[in-house]
Amino acid sequence: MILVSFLFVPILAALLLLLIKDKKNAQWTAIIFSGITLVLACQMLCTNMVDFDKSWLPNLNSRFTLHADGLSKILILLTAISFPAIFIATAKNNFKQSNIFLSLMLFTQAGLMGVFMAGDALLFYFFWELALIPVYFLCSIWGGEKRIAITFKFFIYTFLGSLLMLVGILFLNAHTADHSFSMQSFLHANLTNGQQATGFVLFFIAFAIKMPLFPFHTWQPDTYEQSPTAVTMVMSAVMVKMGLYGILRWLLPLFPVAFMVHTHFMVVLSVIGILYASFIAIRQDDMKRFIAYSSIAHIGLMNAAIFTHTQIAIQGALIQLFSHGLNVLGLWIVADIIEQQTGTRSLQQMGGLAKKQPTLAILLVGFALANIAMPLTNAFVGEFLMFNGLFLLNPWMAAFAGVSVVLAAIYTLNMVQKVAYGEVSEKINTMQAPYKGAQAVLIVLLILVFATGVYPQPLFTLTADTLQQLFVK
Amino acid sequence: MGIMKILIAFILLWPLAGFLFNGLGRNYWSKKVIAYKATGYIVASFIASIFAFMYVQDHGAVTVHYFDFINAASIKIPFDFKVDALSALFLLVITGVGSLIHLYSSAYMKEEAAPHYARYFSYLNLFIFSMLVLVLGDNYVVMFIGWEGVGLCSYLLIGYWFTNGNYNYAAKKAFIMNRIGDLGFLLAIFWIIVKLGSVNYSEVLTADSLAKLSSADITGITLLLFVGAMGKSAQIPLFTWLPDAMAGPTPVSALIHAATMVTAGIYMITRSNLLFSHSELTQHVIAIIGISTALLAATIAIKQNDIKKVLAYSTVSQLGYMFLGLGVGAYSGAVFHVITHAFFKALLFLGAGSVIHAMHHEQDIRKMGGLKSKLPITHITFLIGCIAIAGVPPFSGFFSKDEILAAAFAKSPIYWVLGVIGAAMTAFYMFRLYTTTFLGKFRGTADQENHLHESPLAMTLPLILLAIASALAGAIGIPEIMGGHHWLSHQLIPIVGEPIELGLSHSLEWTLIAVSVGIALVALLWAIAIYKKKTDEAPNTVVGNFFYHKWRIDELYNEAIVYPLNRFAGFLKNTIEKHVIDGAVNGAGKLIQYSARKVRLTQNGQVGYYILFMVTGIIVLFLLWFNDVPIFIFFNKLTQN
Amino acid sequence: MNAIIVSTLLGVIMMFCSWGIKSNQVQKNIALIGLLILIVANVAQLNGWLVINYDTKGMLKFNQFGLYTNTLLFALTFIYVWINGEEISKLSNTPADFYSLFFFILCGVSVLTSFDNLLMLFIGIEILSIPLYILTGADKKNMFSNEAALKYFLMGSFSTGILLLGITFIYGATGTFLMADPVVNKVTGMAQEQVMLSAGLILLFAAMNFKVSAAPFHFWTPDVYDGAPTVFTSFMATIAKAAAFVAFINVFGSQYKALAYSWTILLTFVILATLLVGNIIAVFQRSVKRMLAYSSIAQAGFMLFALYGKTDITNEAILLYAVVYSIATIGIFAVLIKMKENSFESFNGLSKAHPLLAFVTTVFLFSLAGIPLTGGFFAKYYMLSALVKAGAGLWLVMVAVVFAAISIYYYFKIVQAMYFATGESALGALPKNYAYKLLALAILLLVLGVFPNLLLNYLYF
Amino acid sequence: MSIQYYIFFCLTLFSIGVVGVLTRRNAIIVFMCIELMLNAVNLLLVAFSKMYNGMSMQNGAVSMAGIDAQIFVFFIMVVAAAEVSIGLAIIVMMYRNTHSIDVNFLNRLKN
Amino acid sequence: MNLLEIIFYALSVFALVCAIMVLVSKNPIHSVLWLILVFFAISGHYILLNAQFLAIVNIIVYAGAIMVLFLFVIMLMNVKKDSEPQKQLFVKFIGVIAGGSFLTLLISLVKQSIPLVGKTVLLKEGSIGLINPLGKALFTDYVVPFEISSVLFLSAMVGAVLIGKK
Repeated sequence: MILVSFLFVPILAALLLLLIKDKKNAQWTAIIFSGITLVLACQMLCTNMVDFDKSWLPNLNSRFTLHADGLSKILILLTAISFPAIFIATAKNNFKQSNIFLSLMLFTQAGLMGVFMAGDALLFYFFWELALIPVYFLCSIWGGEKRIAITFKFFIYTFLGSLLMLVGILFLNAHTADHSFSMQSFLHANLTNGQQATGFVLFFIAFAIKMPLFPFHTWQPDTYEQSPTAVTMVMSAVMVKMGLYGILRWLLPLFPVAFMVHTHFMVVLSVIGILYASFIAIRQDDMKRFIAYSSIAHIGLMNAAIFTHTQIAIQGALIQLFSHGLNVLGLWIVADIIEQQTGTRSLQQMGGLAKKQPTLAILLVGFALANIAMPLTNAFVGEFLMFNGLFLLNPWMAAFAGVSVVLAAIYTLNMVQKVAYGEVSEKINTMQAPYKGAQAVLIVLLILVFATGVYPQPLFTLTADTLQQLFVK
Repeated sequence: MGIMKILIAFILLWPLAGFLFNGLGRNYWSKKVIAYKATGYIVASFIASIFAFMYVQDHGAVTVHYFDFINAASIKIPFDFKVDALSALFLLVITGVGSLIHLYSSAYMKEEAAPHYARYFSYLNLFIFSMLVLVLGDNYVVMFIGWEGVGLCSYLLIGYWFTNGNYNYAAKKAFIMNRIGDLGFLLAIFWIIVKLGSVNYSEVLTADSLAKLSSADITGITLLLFVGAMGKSAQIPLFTWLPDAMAGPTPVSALIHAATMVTAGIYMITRSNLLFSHSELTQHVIAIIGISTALLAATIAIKQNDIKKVLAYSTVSQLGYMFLGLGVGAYSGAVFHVITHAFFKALLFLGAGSVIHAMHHEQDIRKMGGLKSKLPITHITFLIGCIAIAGVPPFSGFFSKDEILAAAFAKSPIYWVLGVIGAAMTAFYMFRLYTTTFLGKFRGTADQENHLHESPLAMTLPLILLAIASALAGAIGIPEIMGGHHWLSHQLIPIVGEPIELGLSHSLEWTLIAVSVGIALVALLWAIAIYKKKTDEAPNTVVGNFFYHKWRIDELYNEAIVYPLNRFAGFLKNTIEKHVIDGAVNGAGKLIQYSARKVRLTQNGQVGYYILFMVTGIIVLFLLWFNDVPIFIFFNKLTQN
Repeated sequence: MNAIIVSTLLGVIMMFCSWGIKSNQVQKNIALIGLLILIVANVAQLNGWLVINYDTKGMLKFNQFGLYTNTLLFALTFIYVWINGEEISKLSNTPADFYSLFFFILCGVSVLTSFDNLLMLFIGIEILSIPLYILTGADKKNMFSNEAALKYFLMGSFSTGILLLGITFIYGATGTFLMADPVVNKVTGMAQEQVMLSAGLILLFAAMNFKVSAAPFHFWTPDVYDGAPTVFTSFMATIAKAAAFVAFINVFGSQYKALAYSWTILLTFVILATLLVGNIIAVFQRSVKRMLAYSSIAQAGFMLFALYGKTDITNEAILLYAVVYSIATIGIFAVLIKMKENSFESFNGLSKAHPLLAFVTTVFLFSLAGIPLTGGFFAKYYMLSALVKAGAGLWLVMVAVVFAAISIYYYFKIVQAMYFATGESALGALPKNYAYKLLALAILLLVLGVFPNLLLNYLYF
Repeated sequence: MSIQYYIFFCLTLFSIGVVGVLTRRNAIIVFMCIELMLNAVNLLLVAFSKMYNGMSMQNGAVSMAGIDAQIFVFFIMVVAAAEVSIGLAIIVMMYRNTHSIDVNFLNRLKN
Repeated sequence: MNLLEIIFYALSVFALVCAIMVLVSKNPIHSVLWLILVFFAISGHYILLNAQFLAIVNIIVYAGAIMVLFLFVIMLMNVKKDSEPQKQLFVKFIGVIAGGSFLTLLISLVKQSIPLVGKTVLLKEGSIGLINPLGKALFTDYVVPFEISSVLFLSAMVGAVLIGKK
């Protein structure tokens, strides 16, 4: 039942928000309801009975099944943390019709929650799209100058991917014994190797576009650049995890043979993607695009780790899903504060933040350290395990991917240098102290970053059951 | 056990507490409070370290377990700390020298505003914490945590004056070069995990695990570890960051870039000596790179005019020596040199700091001169440091350097010859520095001359203490032929084993000592003779120019690595990303638009054509239905799967 | 049977209404009541009650599917008239004539859903077509309407010729027009023995493709939909088309096996051509009305999947698709009618001028594009599922979804205009409650988007 | 008389109709050509009817086989008549507006 | 070759020639007249097939009513022979090619059809084409379509009124 509330509470709030015209009230409503979700998510961590099953489409043999294991829980937690954080941090941003904005955001949250819980393929597809559509409107209405064309490209691109996944679901459905969509019967579908390969490709494209994996990534920097930052935060902190979640939840268990066949190819592709994105990040001048490419590199590493199919690497990826979300969220909030106050995203025009707003600069450096996976930040734990798994698969692969560790240092420190250090630039000079709420959120996030970096054991415990399921067979 | 758990926690947490208090309270506390706190915490840590050292003397090595850092998916990495003879020694050096430098800094940094003053000390405290984690860790991952931590602190401190773009650049360069090394270290850790399933010293550094590793494994692991050490300890080819790191405040250079952090590589290799001893190849590589670095840096140091640059290259050179020692198997000699070097190099840097302080941030030695009388304490202590580093007996540098040279000779006389040349150059450039700075006439501006003053007690006291240490530290390692019993190497037996029998006769050893000391003395006197009268102007010989420009290695790196990579990144960004990948996506859209424009022409508005198309359509349907039409076979194949 | 009789009677009544009753509103209400009666009559037959129990001698056969389809199509007509009544009145002084034509068309629909003889197919198609020719040309002063009517008429007659030639060939091969007596069984054996029958079926196939506007027989569609008065375009694109599809399935659902293997190839060719032409040309359009015409071709391509092979979900698929597509199309045309012009620009800024209307339009477009949470998703889903279950190659399904993705492009151009573009919308005056009527339709689509079972369960009661 | 000759003849007639539709621009003549096509079909149907009638007569008794095709022809004529009335009405209407009955004149609706 | 066959060929050739003349006549009125001749030829065929009812209906309905309607319309519009602009030669050529290939295709199919080999058409005999059996069939078995086709007429009537009135 608690799982249903993750859908129910955001949707209720979203509908309620349509009626609340006043900006302040709307914001409070959004914050309170997303706060309730967060509380529920914390409660969920302590409970074990977390399945929900109801009849939905008897003609199609599709059921309304929700299920949460460690993998789901950790992502639900991430989603639950992200939304209140985003609402608080961006509360001072000016949006026309902010109630509609928040309402759409909450719909997105419901969709994301659904994706992470769905135990039925058709339901999964439903939520997958539910998470996408509000984002389309959010970006197109409240985004930057070129928002319409860019968002449209993003929408069609991802929609095409998910349609192919739908074909894959149909294909699997046709091969199950009882023609149902449940995870269980999908798992028991007897597929030949060729069929596995077909299904694998169909699912994978959807996930790869969502992640996004090189070379399917070109929608991402543009979209991140053009979207309102609150939406970008959702996209890069939570939405990109949908792809990785999909791989762990569906691709890996359903097509084990095809998965193993593609291991090396995918790892090589991911590693190329990591290096490629890192190199481009070095040359980015736009703060948002910078974070986008850095994110592509990190996601690529997670993908590579998952495809090594080693326990160590997948364990690393499991907790990195969470860690990366927090880190990138922090970076976005800092970027947003700077952009809102100075009106620029160009790194060239920044500088001297450390002098003008030292607290913000410290926070920025904190998240930048997490971005380059300094030890004792949460990212180190995940990346350490992932690289270790890569090394287990192939030492050379780990070495090549490891170059990204150096490249990450280069591009992140470049960014930090341009933003925080040097003489105070004209733009930065206009900056006021950041809004207290945003600052508080950043501090909480930073504490989380270091807390889970020093003592990540709870995250391991949380995801242990998923890991076991993946490797028990 | 129980008491050690608390003690080690004390050692570690005091600096961390200092970091947090100073960092968070930087806007609230006065400079005095900040300085007292920061220094006090390190002194407290030093005292605790002394207790720990004594405990180890009595009870041997101790390992304490706090909690598991990573315990998942078949690997287990605990937060374990270990105090044994090696780490205890390092503890003392770090906290001891660290305390002095904190004290020194409290005066040196006085001009800074309170928040920045606090920031400085919090960084410094964090550095001590990281360094302690590095040496105390009982496994490679914890060492790596400290390893990266000190890199970070180094970055922060080099870029302490963050409004200066060049300083930031230097800081970034330091961090990135360290990262390259760290990558090697990381890969080595993975290799160890993959082969041995553990990273704990107690399980990796045993005879059992050696049996599990093939010789290729050992060579690979040790080479990768050495790559890590290269980055941290500024060896060829990753040494260029260290001279640039002089952008930081001088006490930082003394603490981090001379006494402690840069010796982490030596610590790590000494710690893993069991593995290194089993790879002949690695040992040779280390020795060759070590001696090359020593000579290269020495040649550069001869031509530098910036007081800190000279000391920096000298540090690189001395680190090279230490690696030579490691390469030839003289682990205890290397550690010995680390300790003595920590004292005299810290002393030299602090002395330089004192000079700079007096000279109002003038660092060019050509504009100094004749400071002997104006800065008496600084002068004396600096001279002691110079003598110590030049290897003149009975100062500490002589003993440690000699031990390395003896071992080098035993391995190969060529190493020894090169080592002696290096030692001579060291003596030469150090006394060039000393002479130009302190002797002769004052060459600075009148304004500077009027303000020349001896530094306050907080700065001179550390100088004096370090000078005493530099002079006397040799006592812990007096070799047996001189009647000592080499306390240090006995201390280190649990770590590096019994000292290797060099197999050199006493007379030969004495000869070697005599030759090396003799050459060093000649070089020393020669330097004084030359530079007493004149200063080095811009070099005019080709070789001199070459040395003056640091072998143009920075330029080489820029041309060969940085620019091409930058160009490559630009190529990826502007060409591949924009035109190839995004071009393909947009091209698909354009293709649809284009075909829309073409296909719509079939709809030309004339009934006759429409019906014509329909008739054609029917004919096509019939043709498709005929079995022998090729298109049929095509569709046939498509639909079959 | 009930439906045929009642609809004819109602048609005649409406004919005379135009003399007796002058008020447009009353005429519309009579038509609505008539439609309710028609629905009731039809449901009565579903429950086994007949006005006249007459042996049709193998001409008509009433089954669950056909009758249920009737009910749905009548209901759609009801919705159509309910929403568009005012607009119909604008086209003539005597709108009752149009209503009577609608009833005659519904008679044709009833025939097409239940024919069991090729003669009835022919008559049914003609009853459906002839009123449509007239409706197309209803705007007499409008040159476009004239042109559309003439084009439709000439091409329709030509296709009738093809249809008849096909039927003749089938008769020549089998000696019967009966459907109940499967013609397939009469001719067995070698492929060469089936030549005559196959030729007939191919010709019949071509003619039916014409009626459902599948490529390469689609050419009339854009011009006619564009030229006809918008209200009638809405009717043609929905109810008439759905009926034609049901007829198509009735013919080929059971007979296609004579073509055996090559059937799939012909169908694949037509589907691919239809999807290509519909989707690709729609991308180019500047006029919403014309875009919708092409989109209707594209949707026909999807509906053709139902013909791929008769499986248990084919019926569900075609019904759901027809209903959902029709609702969405009626809705979007109803919005379009109220625009002063047909261009995409006229939708600019509609979200500000009339948020509710913009919202319902979005729902209709989403449904047409097949986006989840709207009925259109399940419609497309069922079709793809039918295709997979019929054993079609997965590549065809993939091509279909690629085209579905392309269709997003042109549908979303309207969404973009409404929500993101700035400018004044060219929205004309709206009658009272108009937007709420459309909202009801939108809610219907949303409900079907989550619980398509509500519609489909009745197929099996 | 072999059925094939009838088929050939009727198909030829039908095709002449098709060619007429394709080549003429006068709407009325196009329409007439469509009528020609229908007539060809009619004749073919009657021929088939007589073929089946003949086939069943061979087996003996007087048979009504094939009568359905003749009925069909009857219906075709009926429908054709209805169609002609509508068609001519449309053509006249169009002529009233444009004073032309050229089908190619009508190409405002395109693309 | 017996008489019936000679009549068949004669009528066929006559019909084809007239049909072609429909196409090639420049003057629409001439086309109508040629078409009437085609209908007569076809009626001749019906008589040959002993389908008397259809033959008469064909003459009355087609040649009589429908064609007269055509004539009226043409005269009403006063369409002169040069009022129809000629299509380009190329278009004509394409049209002929398309029609020709359509014909060739169907004929080749018919030739392949094995069941048709040896089947003959009953000429001059058989009673099914007479009014009596046809009438019986029409009002017994075919009464449903007969009634339903009335709807067609009703709609055509309404339509003609709708379109025809000003």
